Amino acid sequence: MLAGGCLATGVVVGPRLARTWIGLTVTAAVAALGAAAVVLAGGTDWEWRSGFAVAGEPLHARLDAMSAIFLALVAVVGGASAVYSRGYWSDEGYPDSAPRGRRWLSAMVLAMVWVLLASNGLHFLIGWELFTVSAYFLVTLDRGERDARAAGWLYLAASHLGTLCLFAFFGLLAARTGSWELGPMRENTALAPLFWLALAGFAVKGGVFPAHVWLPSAHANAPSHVSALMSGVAIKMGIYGLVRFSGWLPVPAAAPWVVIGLGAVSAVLGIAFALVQNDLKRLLAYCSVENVGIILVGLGAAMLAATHGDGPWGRLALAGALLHVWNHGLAKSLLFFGAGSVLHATGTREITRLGGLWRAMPRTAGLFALGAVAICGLPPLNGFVGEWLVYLGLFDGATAGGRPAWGVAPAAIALATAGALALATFVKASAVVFLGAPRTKLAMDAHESGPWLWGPMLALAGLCATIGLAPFFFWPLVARAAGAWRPSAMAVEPLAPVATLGLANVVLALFFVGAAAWLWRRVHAEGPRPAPTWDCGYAAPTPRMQYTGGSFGGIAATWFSWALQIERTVHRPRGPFPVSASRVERVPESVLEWVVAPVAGLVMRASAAVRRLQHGRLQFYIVYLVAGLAGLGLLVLLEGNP
Amino acid sequence: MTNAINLLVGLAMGLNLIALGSGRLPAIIRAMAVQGVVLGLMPPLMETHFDWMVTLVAVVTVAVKGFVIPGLLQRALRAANIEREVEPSIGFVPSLLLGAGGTIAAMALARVLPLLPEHAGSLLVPGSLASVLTGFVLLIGRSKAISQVCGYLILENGIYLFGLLLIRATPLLVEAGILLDLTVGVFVIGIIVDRIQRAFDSLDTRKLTVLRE
Amino acid sequence: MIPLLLILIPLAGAALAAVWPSERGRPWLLPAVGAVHCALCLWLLVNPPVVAPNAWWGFDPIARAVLPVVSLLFLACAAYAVSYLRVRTERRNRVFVASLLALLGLLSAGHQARHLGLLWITTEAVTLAAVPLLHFNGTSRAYEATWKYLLVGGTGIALSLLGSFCLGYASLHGGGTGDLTFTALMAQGAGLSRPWVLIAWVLLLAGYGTKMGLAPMHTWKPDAYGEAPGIVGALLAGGVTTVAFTAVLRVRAVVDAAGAGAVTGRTLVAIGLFSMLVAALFLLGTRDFKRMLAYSSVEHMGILVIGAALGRLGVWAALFHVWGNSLAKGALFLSAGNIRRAAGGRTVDDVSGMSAITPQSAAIFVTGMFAVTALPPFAPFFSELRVVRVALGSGHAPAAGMFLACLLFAFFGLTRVVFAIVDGRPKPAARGGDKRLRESAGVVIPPLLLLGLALWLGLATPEVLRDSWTAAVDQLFPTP
Amino acid sequence: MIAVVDFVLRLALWLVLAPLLPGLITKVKAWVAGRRGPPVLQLYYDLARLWRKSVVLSTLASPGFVAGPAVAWVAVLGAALLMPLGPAGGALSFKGDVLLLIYLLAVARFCTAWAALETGSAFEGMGAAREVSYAVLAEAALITAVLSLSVQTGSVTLATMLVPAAGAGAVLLAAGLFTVLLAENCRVPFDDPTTHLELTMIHEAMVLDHSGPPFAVILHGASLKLLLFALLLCQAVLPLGGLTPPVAAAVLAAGVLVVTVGVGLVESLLARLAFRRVPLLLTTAFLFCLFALLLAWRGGAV
Repeated sequence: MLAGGCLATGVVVGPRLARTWIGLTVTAAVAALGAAAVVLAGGTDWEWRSGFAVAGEPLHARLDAMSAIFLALVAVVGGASAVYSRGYWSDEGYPDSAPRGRRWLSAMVLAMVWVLLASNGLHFLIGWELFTVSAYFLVTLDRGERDARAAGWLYLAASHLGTLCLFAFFGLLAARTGSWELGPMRENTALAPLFWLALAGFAVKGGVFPAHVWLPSAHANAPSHVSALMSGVAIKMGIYGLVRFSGWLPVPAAAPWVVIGLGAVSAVLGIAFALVQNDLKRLLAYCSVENVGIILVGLGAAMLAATHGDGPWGRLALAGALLHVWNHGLAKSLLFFGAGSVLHATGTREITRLGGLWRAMPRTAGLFALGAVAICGLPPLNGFVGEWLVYLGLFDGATAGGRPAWGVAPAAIALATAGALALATFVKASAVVFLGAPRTKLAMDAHESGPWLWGPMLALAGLCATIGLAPFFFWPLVARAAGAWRPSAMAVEPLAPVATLGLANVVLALFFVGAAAWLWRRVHAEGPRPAPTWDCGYAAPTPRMQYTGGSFGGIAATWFSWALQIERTVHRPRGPFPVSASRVERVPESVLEWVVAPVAGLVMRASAAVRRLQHGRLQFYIVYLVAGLAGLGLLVLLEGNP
Repeated sequence: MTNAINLLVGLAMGLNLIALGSGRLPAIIRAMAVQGVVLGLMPPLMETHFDWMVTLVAVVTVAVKGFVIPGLLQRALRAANIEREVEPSIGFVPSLLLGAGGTIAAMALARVLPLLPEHAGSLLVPGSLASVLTGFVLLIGRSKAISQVCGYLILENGIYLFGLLLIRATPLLVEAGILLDLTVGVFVIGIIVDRIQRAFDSLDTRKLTVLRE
Repeated sequence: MIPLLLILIPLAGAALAAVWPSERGRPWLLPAVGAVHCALCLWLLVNPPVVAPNAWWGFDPIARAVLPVVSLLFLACAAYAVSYLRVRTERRNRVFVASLLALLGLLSAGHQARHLGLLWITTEAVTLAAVPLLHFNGTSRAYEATWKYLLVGGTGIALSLLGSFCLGYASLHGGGTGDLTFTALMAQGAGLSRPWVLIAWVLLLAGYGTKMGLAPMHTWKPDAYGEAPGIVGALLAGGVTTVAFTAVLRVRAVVDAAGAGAVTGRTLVAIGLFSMLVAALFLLGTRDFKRMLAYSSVEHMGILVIGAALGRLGVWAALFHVWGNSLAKGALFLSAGNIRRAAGGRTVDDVSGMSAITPQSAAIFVTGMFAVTALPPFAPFFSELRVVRVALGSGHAPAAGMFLACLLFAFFGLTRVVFAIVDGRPKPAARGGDKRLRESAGVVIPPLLLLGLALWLGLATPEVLRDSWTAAVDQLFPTP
Repeated sequence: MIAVVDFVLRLALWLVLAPLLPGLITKVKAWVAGRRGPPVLQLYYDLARLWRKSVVLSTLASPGFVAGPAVAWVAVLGAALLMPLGPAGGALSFKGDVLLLIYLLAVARFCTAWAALETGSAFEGMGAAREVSYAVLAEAALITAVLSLSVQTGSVTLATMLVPAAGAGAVLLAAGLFTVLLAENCRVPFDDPTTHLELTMIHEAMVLDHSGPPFAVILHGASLKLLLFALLLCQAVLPLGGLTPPVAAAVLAAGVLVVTVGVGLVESLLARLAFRRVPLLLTTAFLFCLFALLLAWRGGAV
């Protein structure tokens, strides 16, 4: 309640009183976090009914372990990006849009909290729409920017498609059950087909692969604190919807297979697209598609298990997926903050124009690297714990045998491939941006960002490390949430020796640091001799000779060329003394450009054809009238005489 | 009594054909005016005993439909000094054929329609249908505003004819209101035609295609 | 007595306006009469009068369910008109004000007419009363629009007259007295001769559909809405169409009573979906933001008709939607008027960045756009959701699917145009500097109030309104 | 107490024995080529010498340039300690440790690639790019192999899952894992550790700029990794279950020796593949493991 209050006032006072607003938002975040923690730790759901009716439906809020997981994430990232925005989108820098930004940020967080709490279909939809629209206004905060507007519109359009699916979903649900109340209704098997509508609606929001078309441009063109919020939290709302309704409704037999398949495809193709991006934020956005895929794999495994004898391994995978929701949310927000600082310092998002930033902005570089390690799922950080749990679930599923094995084993292999690709992607992202020599003047003039920027990053990094090193604190929480998905006798907790893993992680971390320090001391014992990079004999290597991100991802890109459809325009050097040569690569938004655009073209052609009928000739208008009359007459004639 | 009515209706149908066939605007206007007068005469004839209300309605109808509107249109015509309907989108011969065919079809349709015995013999239904059709043909097939107005009037005359079936059933007040509305409506149209003539100084509606899509 | 006052006071006001001497004073008649009318309406809404079953006039449940919103809309437009006419001093406003008041009176009459003939008379009168409003701007475009409005609308209304006669003849032929009061016709019920009833249904639907602006009889709408002042557009979209819609509802009740319910349902769904489809396709490509509103109105007429086709619950939702749509559309038209005046252009090609020039109006425009595209918690969201829910519940799944698809396309079109106009860099053509055109409280508050009403209606629909809609449904479906 | 001793012993074993393998391989190659070749302990000498040397640091390098190799080395060592030594089992054994092992190798890869990119040298970038790219296929193959093992043993714990399948499964797995071993350890035919034409190298190209102690750490880490894979391969295909500890240990040692010699033979008999053929070979390895998995299913739980 307190959180809601603070956020609501934040919407009101946000525009004017920046400091108060941050205070309020952080308070709200802490309050929400507290509520979530209480529910997760205590294990008793928090339920609140009020006689007060909104839109004819009495308010009914429910916070169970499942929604608490997401609520905690909303709280943390919401608070962090609020603080970050203070430095990143300051009133000095953006006098007109900063106040608007504060208002919409509060509104968006508030709406997301509302969605998580609502246990009434009507209220869920209300919150959902408000959250979508406020996100739109956040993306297009910089109204002058054409790209941002285009991206925002694409986002809005795609989301509306999803929303209409949810219209149908909730409409059918209400029509079949006779009330808007939500809750477990697994026994009512007539509702099973509805899951497809929910899947369509929530997949668009979650950025699952074929439906991800809006995601890259929106996340790339939004202000970075918004990107963090959207990529870290907003797409998780789609996940929330899927998890929630796959748990509450009966699912059709084919659904688990579809979900796990979608997950695998998103994981591999998403990261493949990320690998070849040259726009840092776009790369991060595509990486979100991958992580959504990982989460969906976990969910799909859980659904498979639930429909095939309810083996405990499903819960294990689901718990892993839920933990990954947290991990990805934290790490991805951290990375987007880092990208924001880079953008703030250099004014460009193009990887090929950056380089050597670690000198100018060591803090950002370090935190970004940490985020990269976390998002690659490498021990000893949090990303690994989540993926490890998902893997355990999948392996147990495979060893359990039966038909589910045919779903989970390929998924595990897909995850491994995606993991390796992610590693390549983030080596490229962090190394090309922060290491080596500055490639352009922009990168040379970079400067470290202020505490408002690196403060939140530090906090998020701390959380990443905490989850990684002390997973046994968080394991019971996610395990409880996984239990709240569909009540079952099996307890998940004993299935995974998380404590041991945590111990291993701690030891590893200690040894990593120790060894690094030791070697460092050894190297600096007698002063190392500085020298230019020995570039196989080149006297003076220039920054342009460095390996570019494009060529770094080149090898793996060729394996996915069928999906990436990279367009190259090569201008080869000619003659003994070539004057100029160039090689431009463009990575198209395959799905958008090869699938969506043609369909849209068809529709627009139809529209043009119809609009030509309104040509201004009155005579024909009367012809239309007569035609309408005739048509109605015909209809009645056909219907009328039985 | 019915014969008299039928005679008048037949006359009205003939006038339809004239309006369809003639290319000269004054002729169309005249045909429309005469038809208005003819229709105006009908209600009193149908009433068995004298009713001042009906007479009043008839007088008003005759006055407006027979003289005021035609006069207005004539004025617009003079102002625009056009005589003929040039290049109609449906030629005169085709429209004439359409009208004739429509009349025959109306006759046939009137046989099919379930009518009360006392109306079975009367030409009212076919007449009204034929006039409605004529009205549509003029509205669609002519390009001069004036001839379209005439078409609209003939359309309404047709409906008026049908209304006569109910003259005993529906209270006179309603009839009067309807008539009033029609006349006012046509009057307004006349005014707008006049304004258009001033704004575009032409009555060729093919010029009125600025607003599209 | 009061119901008649609803009609007479505005007409008296019109007469007064016609003779009122001062150009500056005359506009104040509008809010005055509007306020009185509104007060009366709301009073009647709260404690409805008893209507004699065979009365020709009367504030019966249907009127009670719809008329108040028209009155509210008129009040807002009237308040807006005062400031608006002060800006447009170059035009004489005698005829304008008089016709506006006459329009209000005739609208009240149309909603209260319980006699087919009277209903037709008032509808035709409304059509005629709107003519001087349409060409208020006096441009050649305005005259062209008026001309098309008159001929298309007139032809349609003529058809509905023919339809009324056919219904009367159906009664005669069925052995009735040919009494055209709806109660009598419904009482005769199955006694009506079926073929004539069906003919009448086709003609009446086509006729009143033309007034509503259902495709393909909608062709007059974009021209009229595009050329008329914002007030007129708002009243046409929120008031005149409503009369036609109630007419369709009343007629449908008769035809259902005659035992042709299935036919009416099918035809209504068909024409409704067709209208939505056509409107959506037009919206996808439209560039003129006032004509855009017209097509959006066509779309919403389609929604109303589909709701009306879906039985008791559907009609209930449709009545709800009448309220939501009228209010939101009103706000849209009024704010669009402000933007249009300040921008000096009408298409996305020569208008942009209006959020810089007319911030409030732009904000209202965007919000209103979201409201009509069913963004919660505005009223249209709930009504449309109800329509979807009813359609899905009553086994019209394909229709519901197409309904949603049309909503999607319409949303694409609307957002594209609206954001193109609001965002971006202002065009030099924009006359933001002109003091006369700068937005004053008088032209901002009314649309804001309308939006507020739409919001309030969505968040907490007052009990009395729900009752009134239920009563209207009971009147339309006497045997549940 | 016992635990500590055990831990220290293992550590010593790994640290000491690992550098033996590269020496053996070079010896085998020399023998095949009919030369005497460098002594088996050459790598030990190299490591000692490198450790004493001072360091040349690129002006562009950040602290990560030194930290990278250290972390990578620790990661590989950690993975090695997870690997059970026949009957002795692993230092730390828990459900899912195999995944930790795989991901520790990934950590090592991350750090080596990172350190390689520190200096902004084109060649090291090239090497890093190849390393991380080919690792994609190698990792897929590895996880499939592990999957097949755990399917047939019904366990996700290294200590219990390293029980070979009978017959074809084991052969397929051996083929697959051996190929992965070659790829992961940058041996011919994927990479040539001896050549000095940078364009043709993966691992060597990545470490061009390293010198002194960090380079020593890198080399030692590489040898650890080789030993690790050799052990994995052996225990995945050699049935040690029934044997008494000493015999098992002996068999295991023999197996590792055989693998090493095999690598040496391959290196001397095969030529390096053109880089665009590498994916093909790795895919074949992946398919081997996949078939092993299918066999495990057919014979196993289903």
